Amino acid sequence: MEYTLKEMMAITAAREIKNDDIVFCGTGISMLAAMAAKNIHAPECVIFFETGAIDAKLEEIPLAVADSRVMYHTAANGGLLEAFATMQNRVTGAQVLGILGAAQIDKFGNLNSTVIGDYFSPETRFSGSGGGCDVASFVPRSMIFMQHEKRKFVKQLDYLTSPGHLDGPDGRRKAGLPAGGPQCVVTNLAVMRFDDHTKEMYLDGCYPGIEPRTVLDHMAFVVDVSRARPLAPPSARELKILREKCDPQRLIL
Amino acid sequence: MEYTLKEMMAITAAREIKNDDIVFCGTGISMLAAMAAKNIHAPECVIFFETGAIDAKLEEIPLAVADSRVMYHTAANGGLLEAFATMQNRVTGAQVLGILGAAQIDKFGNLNSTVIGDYFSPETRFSGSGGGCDVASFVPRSMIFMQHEKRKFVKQLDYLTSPGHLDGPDGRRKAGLPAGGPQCVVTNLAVMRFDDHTKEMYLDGCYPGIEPRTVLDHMAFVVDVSRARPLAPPSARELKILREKCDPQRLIL
Amino acid sequence: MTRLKKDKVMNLKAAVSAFVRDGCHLSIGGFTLNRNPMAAVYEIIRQNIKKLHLYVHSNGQGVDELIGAGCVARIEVAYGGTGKFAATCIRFRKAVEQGAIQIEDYTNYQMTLRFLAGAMGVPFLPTRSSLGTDIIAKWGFSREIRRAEPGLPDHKLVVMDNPFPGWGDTDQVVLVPAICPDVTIIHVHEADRRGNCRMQGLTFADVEQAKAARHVIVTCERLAGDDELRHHSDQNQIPFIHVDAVVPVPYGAYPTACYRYYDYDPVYLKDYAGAAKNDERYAAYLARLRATADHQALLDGVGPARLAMIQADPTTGYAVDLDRR
Amino acid sequence: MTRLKKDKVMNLKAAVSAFVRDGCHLSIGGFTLNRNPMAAVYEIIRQNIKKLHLYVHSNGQGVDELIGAGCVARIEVAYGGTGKFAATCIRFRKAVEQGAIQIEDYTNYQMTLRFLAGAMGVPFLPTRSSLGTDIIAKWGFSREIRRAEPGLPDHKLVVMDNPFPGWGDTDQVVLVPAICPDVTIIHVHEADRRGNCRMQGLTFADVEQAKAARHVIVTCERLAGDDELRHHSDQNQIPFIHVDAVVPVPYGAYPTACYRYYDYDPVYLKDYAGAAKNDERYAAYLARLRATADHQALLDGVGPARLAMIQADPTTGYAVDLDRR
Repeated sequence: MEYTLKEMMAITAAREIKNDDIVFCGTGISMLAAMAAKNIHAPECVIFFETGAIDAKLEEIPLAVADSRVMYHTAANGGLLEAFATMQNRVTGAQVLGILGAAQIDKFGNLNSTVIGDYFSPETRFSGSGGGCDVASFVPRSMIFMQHEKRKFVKQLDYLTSPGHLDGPDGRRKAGLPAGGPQCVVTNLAVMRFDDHTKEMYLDGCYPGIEPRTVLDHMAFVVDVSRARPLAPPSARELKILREKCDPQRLIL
Repeated sequence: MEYTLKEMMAITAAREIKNDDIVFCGTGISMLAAMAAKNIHAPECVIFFETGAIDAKLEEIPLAVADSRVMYHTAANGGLLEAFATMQNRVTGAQVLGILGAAQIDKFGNLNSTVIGDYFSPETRFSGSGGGCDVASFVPRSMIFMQHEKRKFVKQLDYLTSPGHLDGPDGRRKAGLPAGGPQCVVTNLAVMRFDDHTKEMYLDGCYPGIEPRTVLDHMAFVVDVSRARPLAPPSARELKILREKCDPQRLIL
Repeated sequence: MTRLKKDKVMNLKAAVSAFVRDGCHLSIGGFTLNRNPMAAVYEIIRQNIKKLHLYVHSNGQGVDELIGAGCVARIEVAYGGTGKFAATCIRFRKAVEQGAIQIEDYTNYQMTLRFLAGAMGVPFLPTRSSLGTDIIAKWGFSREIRRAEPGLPDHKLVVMDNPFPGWGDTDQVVLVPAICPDVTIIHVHEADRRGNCRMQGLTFADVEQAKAARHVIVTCERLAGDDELRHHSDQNQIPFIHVDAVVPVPYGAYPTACYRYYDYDPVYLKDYAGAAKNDERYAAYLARLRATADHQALLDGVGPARLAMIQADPTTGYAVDLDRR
Repeated sequence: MTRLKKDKVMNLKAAVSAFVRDGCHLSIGGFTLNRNPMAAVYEIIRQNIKKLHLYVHSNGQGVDELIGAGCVARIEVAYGGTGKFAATCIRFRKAVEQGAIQIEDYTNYQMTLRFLAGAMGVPFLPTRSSLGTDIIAKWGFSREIRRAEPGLPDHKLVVMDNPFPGWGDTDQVVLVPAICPDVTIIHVHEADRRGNCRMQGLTFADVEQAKAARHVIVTCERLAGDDELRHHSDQNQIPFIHVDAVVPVPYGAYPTACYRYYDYDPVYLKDYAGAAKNDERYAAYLARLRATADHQALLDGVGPARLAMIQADPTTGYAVDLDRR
């Protein structure tokens, strides 16, 4: 069955989401991945937004985390304080899977969403952390969406906005952060994970038709590709649900 | 016109309340004083409770600050966090007049509502601070209700629950507390105030028929009585409003 | 994890025995004579759970009954009183004077901030309350006890210079340590099977107490339909992700009040205060209480006339002209 | 004091000119494309108020327009974006890249905590967010600027060892300094003359932003009757004691959304993003905006058909099937 790259990304990410996850979502494809998981295999998982909306009935795709569409038929409508406290909280936070994106990523999964160039006279200014750094700081597991490009998978971030594993296996502990950190990076080519011991990124799986060499060609640093396996394409059922239930207006797909 | 001592106390205290005061209230006579002020001369003043109720329509006297009667027809129903933040807040806190009571008071207006005797094996245990210490810490002005007895006006508190002027003019600043402190003590005999310079208690006014000597006889420490003036009894209008509008069931009076 | 499951309804006996163990760190919601989770308190007494470490701010009636029944070893508390019915809670007072329980004193705001810190997942929060007082100077739990017990922070309170000099016009602050109870029990107006909660009137510190805890038991006046609370969900204060057990118990706060449902029962509270003053009468009270099979049996003993008397007026939310002398 | 007075209704022109001065420290409510106080933002632009020091978390559209119109000298911010319409706000981005404004970066939670600290009257609050990152390492406002200005705290953030060793499973925390804006402007659904406010749907950080400020202007969709909000007052998030001015402005959040009243206007937001990319077109946009007498005139220009298109569906609270491509 035919599918687009965006559909492959959304389904690949959705497969990471489990029935007992509380999923912290941003806009765009991350929201779509969470909606897909909920409709496909994880009916009890909960989607929640930093704006304070928990478990909305998402009948239409929200175009921002403050979209009124996240406020309808929720478990509760709070505010930012409640949302972030839920993640910093030891009990509820332990269940949260954060989904993040960024302009740059390094081999330890640290993210830059602030500037390209010098912070004090930037070449390019981005939106800034928003809740990204908060989520990356608090939750035990996160999933990162990236476009696989050399200028995005960099040796040295221009600005470290959101903490991944920082400088390696002991980085988060030394900095005073809770244990955990990013568990995978879902790109337009592949899925990367982090080695249990070194906390360095490695290639875990390639999309159908993508070779490990192609992945490496799109990165400014080298990663271990020895563990790479081919990833399954979206099934007909997955695609049907994604297209018909999650984004029938095709606002994101 | 005939009146009881409780009525005299309630009216005397009510006269301290101004139209632009936000009045922090406990139960009992303090609530009655605030209700009287609101009905007699300060219609815009606001009564609020540590439980989070602001400006309730008090159609019946509440018997506790958590009584459902404080929840009716309020400006907002919050919780303890909001109530105490309102007092610690620089802008709203500046407008708050706190009304407090205690088991013991010293010459600087510090209060004990915790124990008589040693803290670690008390002769008598009281309820404890509740919100008393919070209010006394935060707000610039407070009014204290006391029974005038030797064992209550003491040289040395058994336990300092709520800060008055601490050890004198510079006490609050040294401890890190906001400026202010108690402005008066309303008793069953008199009204005491605190000297601008020494922050020590002095006798400001006696109830009709009470001599300064009588007041001194009811205290374990000596205060300046040179400034004492006779206090006016409740007027007919004050009494009528107090009896008919504030406590028609005579639950407190 | 079970916190996302769709049906958490349990009966009270099962919920209490599943989560409330001897020696556990417990907090209960409500304030003095309002919305204490009394049905759960009575069930704890029936199950004779012992050595509780109790965290409360001003939860008068519930605290006094738990202490009176001998369930409590330690208490961290701001206020032990039940308004006009007991300016100081009577069994609480006796227990402290007799050294039967250990006590640590905080203020109401400090206890609330401590629950909030737990809910927020931070080790402490700052305030200016209690600077210069014995709340800071005197520790009910000694340094030795605190060091020996991993369940207690090393300090009661910490006074600190403002690290942002002059900012907020403040030179010093008091840091209050977080509380994360093993279990919090609150009584709410409505809850659904999954655990979404809606309270009416003041929420006191119930939300913070619940969110701070490892486990949360919610008793509710009424079990709402699965979709019901999703409408106007702005009015839900606690989403289901914080809740372990939902227990429908009509009159679950009785003899304390539940705004818009019923008032406190002045007769019960006065009789209780009377019994509490006398050890023999109190033993009889406890024996009668323990003889009830459950909360419904207790209510049956009270009788429909008394319950009718405290029905809330639909406009004001309390029992208008109730005889409260 | 005027905050207890019973009638605080003013018109928008008067409220803005009374409280928002050149160089003042301002915060605005809302989030990206929802419930920004746009009528007030446009009035600030019409009055050509300059050199604002802006405190926001993620208030996309309002921030971009204030910056685009040259009203802002400095901004403390977590996120400058408007969802799908501008992943990074366009005039914000240009201004930062050109050094036209000074910027200090925080996170969304940190900004929210900073407002909460102001609302609570404490100089700081703790969190674990941003440990090990450049949010802590890099200061947009230098030590020199901070020391020279009494309106800024001496530190951007302070990292501190946990004074309760091991408590809360935490070794270190970040302290974020309080914000007390001179003025906060929020847009709410209903307010009464005295200033009681009721919002529907998410409240974002509006409550904390309002309570932290010295002065608060509330614009509202609808002026409620004097007694109306006193019923079910559980639903009022801000009591009148925090409010200085109440300004009824229907569509006061337009072109951003107001849950249950109207949706965001995708046409306006797309046109805006188009204009913002081009200096000449943006100058024309601003000239047209400044030529409007008030918000009603701006709405008249938009026309009733577009407003009809974004009317909220009474069940869902947004415009179902709105063309948002």
